[in-house]
Amino acid sequence: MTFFAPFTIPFIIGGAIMAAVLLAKYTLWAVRLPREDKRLIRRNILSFKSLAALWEVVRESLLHVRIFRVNPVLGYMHSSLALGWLLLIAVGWIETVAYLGLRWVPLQGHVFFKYFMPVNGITQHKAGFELAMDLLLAVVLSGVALAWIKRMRSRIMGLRRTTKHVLFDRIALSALWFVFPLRYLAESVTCAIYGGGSFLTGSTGSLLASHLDAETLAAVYEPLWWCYSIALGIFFSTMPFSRYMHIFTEIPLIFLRRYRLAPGIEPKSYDHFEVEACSRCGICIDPCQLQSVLGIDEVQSVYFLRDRRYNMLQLSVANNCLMCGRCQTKCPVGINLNTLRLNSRSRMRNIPNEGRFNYLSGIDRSSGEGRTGYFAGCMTMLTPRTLSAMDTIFRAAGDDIWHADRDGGVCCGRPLMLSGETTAARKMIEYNTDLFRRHGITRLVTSCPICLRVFREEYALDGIEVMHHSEYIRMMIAEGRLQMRRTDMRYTYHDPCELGRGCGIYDQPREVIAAVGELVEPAHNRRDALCCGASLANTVIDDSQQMRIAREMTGELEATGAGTIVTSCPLCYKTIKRAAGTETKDISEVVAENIFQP
Amino acid sequence: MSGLRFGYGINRPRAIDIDSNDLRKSNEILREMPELQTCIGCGSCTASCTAGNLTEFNFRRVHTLVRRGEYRSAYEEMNKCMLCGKCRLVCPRGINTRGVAMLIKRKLGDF
Amino acid sequence: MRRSSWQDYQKEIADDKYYYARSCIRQNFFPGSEKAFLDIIRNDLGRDVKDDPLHTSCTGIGYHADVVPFETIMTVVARQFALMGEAGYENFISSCITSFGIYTEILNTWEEFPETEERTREYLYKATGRELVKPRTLAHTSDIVFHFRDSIAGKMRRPLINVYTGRPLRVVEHIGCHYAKIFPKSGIGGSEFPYVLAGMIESWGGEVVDYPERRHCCGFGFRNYLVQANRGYSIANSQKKLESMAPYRPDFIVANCPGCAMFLDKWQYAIAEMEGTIYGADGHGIPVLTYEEMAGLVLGYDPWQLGMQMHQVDVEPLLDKMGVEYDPAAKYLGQDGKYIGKPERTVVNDGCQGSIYDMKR
Amino acid sequence: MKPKVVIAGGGAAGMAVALRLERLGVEPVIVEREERLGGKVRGWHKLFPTFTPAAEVLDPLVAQIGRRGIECRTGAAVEALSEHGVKLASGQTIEADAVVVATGFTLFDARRKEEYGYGIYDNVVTSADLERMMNEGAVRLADGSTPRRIALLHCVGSRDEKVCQRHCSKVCCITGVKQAIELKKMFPEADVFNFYMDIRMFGAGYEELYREAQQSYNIHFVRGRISEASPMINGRIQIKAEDTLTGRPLRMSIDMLVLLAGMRANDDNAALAASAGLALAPNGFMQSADPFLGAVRSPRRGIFYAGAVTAPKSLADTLAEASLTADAVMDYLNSVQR
Repeated sequence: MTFFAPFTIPFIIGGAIMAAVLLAKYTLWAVRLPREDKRLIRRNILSFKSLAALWEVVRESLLHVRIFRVNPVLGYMHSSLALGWLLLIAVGWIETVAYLGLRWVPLQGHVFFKYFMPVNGITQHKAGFELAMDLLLAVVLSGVALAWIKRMRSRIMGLRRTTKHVLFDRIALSALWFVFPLRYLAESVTCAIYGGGSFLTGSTGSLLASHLDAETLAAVYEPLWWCYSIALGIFFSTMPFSRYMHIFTEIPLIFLRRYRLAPGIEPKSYDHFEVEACSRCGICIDPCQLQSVLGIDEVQSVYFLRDRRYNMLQLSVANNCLMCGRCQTKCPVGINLNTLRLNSRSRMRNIPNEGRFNYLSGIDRSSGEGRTGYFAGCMTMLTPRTLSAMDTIFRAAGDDIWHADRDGGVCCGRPLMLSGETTAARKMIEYNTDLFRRHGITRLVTSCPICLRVFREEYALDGIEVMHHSEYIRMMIAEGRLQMRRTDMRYTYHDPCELGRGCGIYDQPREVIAAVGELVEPAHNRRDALCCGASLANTVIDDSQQMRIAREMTGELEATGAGTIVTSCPLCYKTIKRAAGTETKDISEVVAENIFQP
Repeated sequence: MSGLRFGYGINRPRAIDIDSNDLRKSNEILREMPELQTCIGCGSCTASCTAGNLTEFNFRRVHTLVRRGEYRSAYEEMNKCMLCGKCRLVCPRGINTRGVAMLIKRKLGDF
Repeated sequence: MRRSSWQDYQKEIADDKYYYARSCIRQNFFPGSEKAFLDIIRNDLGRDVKDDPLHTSCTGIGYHADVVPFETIMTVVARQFALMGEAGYENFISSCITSFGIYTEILNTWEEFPETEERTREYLYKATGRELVKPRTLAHTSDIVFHFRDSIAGKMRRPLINVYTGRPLRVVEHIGCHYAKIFPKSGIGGSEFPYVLAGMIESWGGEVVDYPERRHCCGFGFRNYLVQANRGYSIANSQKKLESMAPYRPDFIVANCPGCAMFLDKWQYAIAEMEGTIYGADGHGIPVLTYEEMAGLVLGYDPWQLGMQMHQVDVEPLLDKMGVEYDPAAKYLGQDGKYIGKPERTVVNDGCQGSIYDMKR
Repeated sequence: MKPKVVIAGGGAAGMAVALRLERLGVEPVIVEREERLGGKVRGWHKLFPTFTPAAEVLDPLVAQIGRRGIECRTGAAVEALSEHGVKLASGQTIEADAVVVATGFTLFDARRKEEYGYGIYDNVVTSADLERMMNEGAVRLADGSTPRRIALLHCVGSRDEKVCQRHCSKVCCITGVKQAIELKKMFPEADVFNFYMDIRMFGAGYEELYREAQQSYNIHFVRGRISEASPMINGRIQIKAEDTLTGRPLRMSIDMLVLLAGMRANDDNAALAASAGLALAPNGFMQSADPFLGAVRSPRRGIFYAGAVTAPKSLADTLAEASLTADAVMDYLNSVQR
């Protein structure tokens, strides 16, 4: 038995193309990884991390646990296709082995086993195999059916919007849609002619045999197998160029991520694994406030990754993002969407310029003496109530403060970084790091989450404890250096994106507020909190669009019925003040007003 | 030319000559960001400017000159901006000032 | 252009019996012009004009350069007026625009602040023993020529017509700033659209060219020229005017101010040497005439008698266009027929000055 | 017998006062210098800030005057007045129980700002000329072509010490914005520049229109006063100004210069004031008895003011004030009868 028939050629070609392209891509990406990343792989590959990665592959690439959590139907759709197909292949292989023993069979022999061996002589468990294969096919077909429904009525899957695709996607998608119905038909006709099959192919086969004559069945038999093979061939050959690249790419990604590889603010080879692991499921579209409030629907992460992958990324798309991180928390593949967007901006806009910001040299406008440094942040200069509240708090806590920017400081560099001017941002970072070091502080408090984030992520401030003022206040309360007077005020709290999703600080401000009064939560909070819309990361939307986002967000805050809206970011504070009718305060004000002095 | 030395040159006119200025870039910038035309020249942006606190950088002046087709050194000047965003918070016309800074650099720089 | 607004600005101009105050600098730059004025007024028009050797500089340049105090210049001016009174005249005419501005300013000051007049009268008497007599009329000499423009037109021998084309010559007129910009009512036609030179040009057959920088200063500006560090600013102003008028292809420029005529003429040389720019046709500059030279040519005076060989920009192309008969060989021969020397070839007169003179000699 | 009130001036103010008085049981008589009622508004095309055709406001007023049979003496100028009536230039007198002065303003003669070349260069027009051109159906340059670059200059004859007009004419800013939009609508390819010193958008909807002009019509606003206008060889006009926001001189060539001529005190004010013993404000407009409580009363009992005779006013302000005037007249008539 040679296991060859002419109709298998499309499948063989398609499979070969897929294998070659995949191999080429992964090899190229791996070879181009920076030395640092390669070191990480060498160090970790033989550790339990690989095992953990393997388990994650099973959970995420096959079972799609995270998608199940977002929406069970959507999860079933993904896992029925992924797991069902894998099991079809696996059981098919076992079936082959069960019949032929452990001998070499070409790939097409496994795939088209039913064709080559329509009446196989498996003696034991034959009915079981037939049943298993039919069951798995039915599961996969149900997945395909759900995919069709999703295309037409996405809301059933909890998605308000579904992804718009490129040409390769459409070809691959169409081929995929046909693969399993064609297999079903081909196998059913085979059953009709030769018998066999179970509840699905078998009964369809009997039905066909009773309605059609043998000649007709014989006439459609070969063409159906051809079509099945062609559909597979088309799918495989377009797959590496389409969204379905994610099927395989997610696997190396999971391993690499377990080895601690991550994207940075400069693009690098590892990014390919993240970018091509995007299945364009579209889950990131709905959380995006640009979409839900403003109806902007071509800039979301899924489109960003798509455009980046096909080298058609426009600056207007890259720049049109609040970088609030809401989509990132929902991404089932766990792609670092914000970092990738940042390094895209950097690639498009960063122009190294040695002379830039030379005017910073020799400037030192700091004042005061103390081991604790206070970096208010540029925006905080426009919220003087926060400044005076912090003064009160520092005084009450008995802390001596060195003020980094009381008389106007140098920006932390995050805004430049957010707009892609990475090299320029480095100058700010160098300047401020040097300033902090020169004044020998051991603790750095900032009132601006934007600054906080860059201090933590990009500054090398070993030996300096970097904290947000909400953390500082909570610490002072815990240490007993600040005593709060409880009131019967009702507060609600807005999580700033950079503080919450950005730095993971959710509890500290809440604990501080709870020390003063009652805290009521808005509909979206913590990891789900809405962005205020004024994000520095977005330089495309205009003032009125910012305000529409802000009003939507403050609407939720006001719906809590709280008397005061509290936040802990000067930018959010300014925005909420503009958009909301309710009294708005920075957390420091709330604290400063309610310090208990015995 | 005999290249005689007179001990003085001919001063260049200070006038902004709209006729000889090429307004193409300026028009492109205004087309992308029409709200820049709504500037009433109040100077809040310049007054609040973090970079302007440390240098002679004057955002209002630079973008006004650019609108008049005076591009010389606008890119270099705009590069003094730290994009910190204070100006956008104070602008009474709600102009996307950071977007303006980036747009001017994009149109007048080399990228 | 509808140029009727000049009629709103009229002033009294005496018809006869003038006391003539000369300019300090004109005899150097346009030495034939004041002589031509006297000849025209006396011989062609038969009027009485007193050319008094006793009068002095009005010290206006010193005044505008901040080295002569106001009290001093008022006293100097009072002495000129006293001399006029002593000579029995009451119509004061000035050859210089700066002086004219000074006289106007001081007469107005005396009117607004009579105590300054009293003080000046006292100073004058203490210093010279002379008695101040205020003139009945004050005019610039260009006002006088304007006044007689029709009489001159009646005796005209060569109108301002291009003899090759039969079309009027295109003339750019430039009025000194101090003629009417300080006191608009002191000039014919006011400050914005002065008519004093335009009237002559139109009466004598020419066409006035209006151009964007017509009202702009020539750039002299006293301290702007006198201090070398500021001179680049001075020349920039003339350049701005020349750049602005050049597209109109004027046949010549006529000015009524000593400094303006000089700067518009001489800066053409400097600009050509510095930047190689020439504003006239065929490598020539644009000839710059005084209004007396213009009147003299119209009345048939010999160009070399009018002193036109002393111009920086050669006038021959203009003379040819007007059909003036002249002896090229006599250009650099003085009154006694002796060769007075000729200037070096320059960028602005390249292809003209050397060739014509050398060839025809 | 009905009391009789003479209203000097048949513009918007005079007509509105007459209509109100007639309704209150008074016999008003309008004396109008021109042959037709309507005053300055008659020459206007559309009104700011709504672009309402001027006729839509004026025609109903004129029609009502006719319908109610209010007596109008047109073609008759008031030469002198007192609380007992007016004397016409023809020598005729009209006796009355009270007199309302609604003689309006005089349009500033832009020729007085000679440096702008109005009346000297073609294509230098005033805002009133522009309205007339629009009423006649077409705005064209003198040679019949369409302008590619237009400048509107604010404050011509307003806020100008040099022409003894210290006051702000109040309506020119918004007129400039309105006309700029109209010009831009007519000539979408043209660049329209407003040269201003301050933009004073005091009325309802004015600021919004200003913003619209900037954002939707891309009308340029240059903060600086044009210092002079000169002709160029290609027939255009060169203007010079300081771009005060950049602190540098600016020059440019334009095809059309629109001078936003201001409102000056009516030329007749001095004579009328002298004849009745009234007072003039320093800017030449009629001085009211009191700026707050007696804005429509003259210092002399029996003589009242309406409209722009006391200060520059918009049409909306004028019409609103007319009722105040009628009210004040009624108070006076009642007190006299008692």
